[in-house]
Amino acid sequence: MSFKAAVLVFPGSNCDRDCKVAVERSTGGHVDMVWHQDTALPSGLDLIVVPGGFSYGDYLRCGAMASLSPVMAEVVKAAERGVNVIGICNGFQILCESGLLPGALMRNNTLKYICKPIELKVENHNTAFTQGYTSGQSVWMTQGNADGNFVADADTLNAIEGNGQVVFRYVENPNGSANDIAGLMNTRGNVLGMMPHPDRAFEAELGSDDGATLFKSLLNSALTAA
Amino acid sequence: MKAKVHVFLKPGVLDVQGKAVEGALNGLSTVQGWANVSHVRVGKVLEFDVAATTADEAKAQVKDMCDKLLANTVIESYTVEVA
Amino acid sequence: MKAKVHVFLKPGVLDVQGKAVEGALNGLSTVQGWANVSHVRVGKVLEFDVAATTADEAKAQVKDMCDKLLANTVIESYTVEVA
Amino acid sequence: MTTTTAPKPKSMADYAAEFGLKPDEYQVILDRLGREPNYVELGVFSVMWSEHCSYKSSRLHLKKFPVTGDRVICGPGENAGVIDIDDGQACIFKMESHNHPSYIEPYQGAATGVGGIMRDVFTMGARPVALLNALRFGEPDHPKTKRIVEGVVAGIGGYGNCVGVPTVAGETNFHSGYNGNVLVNAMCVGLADADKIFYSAAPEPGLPVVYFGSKTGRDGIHGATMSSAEFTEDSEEKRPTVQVGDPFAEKLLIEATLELMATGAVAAIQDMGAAGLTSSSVEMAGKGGLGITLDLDKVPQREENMSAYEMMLSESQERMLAILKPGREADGYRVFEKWGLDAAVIGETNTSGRIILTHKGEVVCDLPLAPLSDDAPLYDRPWVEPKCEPELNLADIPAPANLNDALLAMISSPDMSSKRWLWEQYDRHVMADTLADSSTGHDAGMVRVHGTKKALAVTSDCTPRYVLANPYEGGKQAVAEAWRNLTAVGADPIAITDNLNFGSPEKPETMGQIVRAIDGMAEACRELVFPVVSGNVSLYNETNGVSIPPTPTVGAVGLLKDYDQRAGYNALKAGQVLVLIGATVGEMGSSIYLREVHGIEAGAPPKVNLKAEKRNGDFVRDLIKTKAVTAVHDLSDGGLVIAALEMGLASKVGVELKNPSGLEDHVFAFAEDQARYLVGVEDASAHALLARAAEAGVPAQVVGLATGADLIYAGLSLSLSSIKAAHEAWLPAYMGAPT
Ligand SMILES: Nc1ncnc2c1ncn2[C@@H]1O[C@H](COP(=O)(O)OP(=O)(O)O)[C@@H](O)[C@H]1O
Ligand SMILES: [Mg+2]
Repeated sequence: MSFKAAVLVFPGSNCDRDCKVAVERSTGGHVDMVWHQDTALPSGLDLIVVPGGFSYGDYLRCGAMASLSPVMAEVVKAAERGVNVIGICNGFQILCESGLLPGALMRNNTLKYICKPIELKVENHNTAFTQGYTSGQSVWMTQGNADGNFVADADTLNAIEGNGQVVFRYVENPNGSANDIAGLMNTRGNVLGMMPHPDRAFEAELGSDDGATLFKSLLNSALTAA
Repeated sequence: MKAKVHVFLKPGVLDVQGKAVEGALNGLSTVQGWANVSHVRVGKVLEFDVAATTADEAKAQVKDMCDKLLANTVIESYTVEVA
Repeated sequence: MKAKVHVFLKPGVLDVQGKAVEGALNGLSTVQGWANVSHVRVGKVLEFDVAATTADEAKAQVKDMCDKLLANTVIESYTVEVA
Repeated sequence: MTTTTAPKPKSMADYAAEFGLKPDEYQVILDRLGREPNYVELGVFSVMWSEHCSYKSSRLHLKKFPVTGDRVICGPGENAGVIDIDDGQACIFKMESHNHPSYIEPYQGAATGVGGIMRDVFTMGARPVALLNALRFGEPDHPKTKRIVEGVVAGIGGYGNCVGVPTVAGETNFHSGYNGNVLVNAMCVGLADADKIFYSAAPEPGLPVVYFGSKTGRDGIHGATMSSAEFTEDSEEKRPTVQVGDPFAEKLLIEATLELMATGAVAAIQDMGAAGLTSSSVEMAGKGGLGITLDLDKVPQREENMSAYEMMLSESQERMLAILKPGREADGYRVFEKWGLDAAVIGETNTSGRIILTHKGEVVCDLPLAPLSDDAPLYDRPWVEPKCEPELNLADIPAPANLNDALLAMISSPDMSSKRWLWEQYDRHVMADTLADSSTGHDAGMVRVHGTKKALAVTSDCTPRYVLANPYEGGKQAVAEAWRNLTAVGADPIAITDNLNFGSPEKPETMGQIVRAIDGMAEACRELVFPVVSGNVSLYNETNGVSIPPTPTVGAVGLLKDYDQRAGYNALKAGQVLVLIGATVGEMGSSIYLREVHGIEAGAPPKVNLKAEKRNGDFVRDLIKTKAVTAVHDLSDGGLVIAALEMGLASKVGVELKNPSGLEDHVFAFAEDQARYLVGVEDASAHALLARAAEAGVPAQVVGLATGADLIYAGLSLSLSSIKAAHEAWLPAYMGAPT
């Protein structure tokens, strides 16, 4: 079995190629690029990646316009069928805007774009995305965003915590994100959104290869499921 | 018809921009006398033309745009004026 | 007193947000039916309390705040309401 | 200049003067045409003959630069320079200034500067892969500086981040000399296949001319002539409508342009930069020896009732002009529609040798092309040998009261303090090929050549205080430092781009700075085999008659054939000894030490011995390539102790230094002698390394040891953590203070 993934491409996406390369090199799998206007996804997908960047320039509100594109309607259906979906950075914002994940991402409390390597704690390693990590493992990835400050109302936050939906937490909160949340999944556990970039941390010379473990975890999940 | 939409963060959601503006205005107060500013909230305003036969129809459409695109109702609330 | 400030790009200055929102509203219209929207402009709105004895005094102060901080008068113009 | 509508009573000669044309220049136009130009034609002449487009004051001297070499595919004259990086791949790069716009509207000025330089690179077929920026701000206490820093940095980040090209390196200075004229120089580096490079010359008549990108508005009309004029008190009023950058449109433009090129439909292409549609159409037709007709009614317009004049001079951003191969319009439209870009066939090439514009059914401009370029003014401006700072007597250089305090004062000064606050606002990792950036502890940024073991090293350098003190030596030094920075990461230096920022060339003293700086740069380029492949000149950077310090910024590119053989100053390990490569005689003139510790800005800058520079650099590079060393840092501002502490900070290990030189401690510590490097090497290998140096005729001596968590030297003793705190505190504190 060969791992099969799709990376969405919106006008203004700029980590689409990064995601393709990261998935290919980490899993040895095959990755298709899927245009935002497409009304069908490739069949037999193990993973859908909603990449980072600035879809529609992030004008108006990050991820808002992209969430309305035809392909996102297909992603919602696929997620309902249980296909694994990961949204990274702008992809996380798009997933929240489309309602696949709870809460919203607001302007960083520094009011600035922040680009830096960042330490995360693996909060939940019992997921398809994180089974290759150990519980509480410290991992390094880089982040780059102006709107990575996760917010949700108290009830939602309680539910998120109670369900074990927090997958990654910041060791040092860079932007005011509620409960130090860096990565979050849906209740079913097949949709993950995260602000830090595993797609920029998949080879040691990039400063860290901790992100590769995430994609390898997905490969292993696919293998066990098959 | 002219539509005007105001979008603000809901009360209870920390308005970091508003806070920063307030801090900046207050901070200038020694020189400028703006210590008298409080409760700053920063929002977005959109103005546009919308072709519709009645104001009610236009308003309904603009509300639909707000719900689907112009505002994120998880954290934002909006008001619509049509004239 | 309540102050409300609207800040828009001056006419002639490219409004990239307005352009993108309009494109999205129109372009997504096959799904949503918003082809009827045009001339979108996106601006900022600020609301705050300002302590002053008269509305005129408040207005003068808010204008000063706009010139110095709230608007970038090189490319933006603003309107002030005080109530 | 708000010349958007023409009040009637003025004569064409009046307008000529208003547009910045000199009376004799206007006379040449009258002679060539045999008639008075009309308003549109005059506009075309004035922008084409502006300093910005014609290089009329600098052209003569730019000829001194070496512009050819084994790896040069295309030197100056095109949108950007092109070099061969093996395996059929090419690197395309250029640097450009956006000084005036950034002073007037810092965010948009800087943002559109980044956008403009990227277009120069992708218009030749390259995908942009790295950005750099060289910034010179006024003194921190100046009332405008903070707002400008805030805006410029946000603008650079806002644009580059959105487009998705990593900003990997740069430099930032503060000096009162830039109070009225900030410098924002942006550089873009791109990658292309060597056999798929696109040029601007129209190849044949009868081809469609296609406009694509954003619509044309009234932005920045006369920007090119503005940027060739000095500021006066009221020029902030006279500004043209500010150009606003749309990085989202730029991202779409990059993808559409590269996709269009891949279809094979493009015969020639050129971005619309300064002087927009005028310079792009004139240059494309002119370079091809052809003619061009444009129907301005077809130009996509953002505003109503735009005149022909406004359309031709608009500097609206994110626009391209392409000449397509016969019958390939459909390929174009397919691509433009996919990416949601405005596009139109607006004209055709022909054999007329003229530019003919029609608007609303009338011919509004009919000019022969030849005079626009051939007869462009060329000035051999009078110049005088610039005043140079005298050599300082070492004995006159005061020792500091306390070495600890001296060091802390230096590293927390605006120029030397960490620029973290700034570069953390730049996406340095997008594209997932960044090996080294502003944060990693390397003398140059490094990005992998995607999918290969090769990497490009990039750097931007100039030390304005040296150039001011001695333009010739300072010009040499800028090139040498760039070469050294590339060397220090293990790259083979290949070529440079430059951005010559000076005051008014009409002043003989300033012209002398220009001439002598170019002389010095040219000599360094020759000696170091480091040709100039592109560049930009920004003159008239002065306010009320006071000129900026001469600032010839050098942007350089090097190649690593295998990035596993790379070095950084972050690789020092406890137990390694520090070897100083290169000789120290004690150059203290115009040093950071004198300025920051004693408040003295004087003295001859360090002499640049290019032979030593080459020999020492080649030696260090060889050490890196043979994996004899991986911890390497060049010595520059602040000298040895600063370099050692930067190594220690980046490598998280303390450093104990000694002074085996015979020079006084403060001199050995802070002298800024050139052609020097610090390398870290295992104790056991130090001897072999010194022997290898001796054999190569390279001065080398052991000066220290990596150990502990402190910096120790002579009377100096400070913990790395206290140094780091002092180093990183200034900029955030400065920017965080209430407005
Ligand atoms: N404007 C800037 N943009 C990006 N990086 C910058 C900028 N200014 C300084 N830096 C980074 O800060 C570090 C130190 O700069 P500098 O002292 O000028 O380096 P050097 O003297 O080694 O050339 C470098 O990594 C440089 O790239
Ligand atoms: Mg250096």
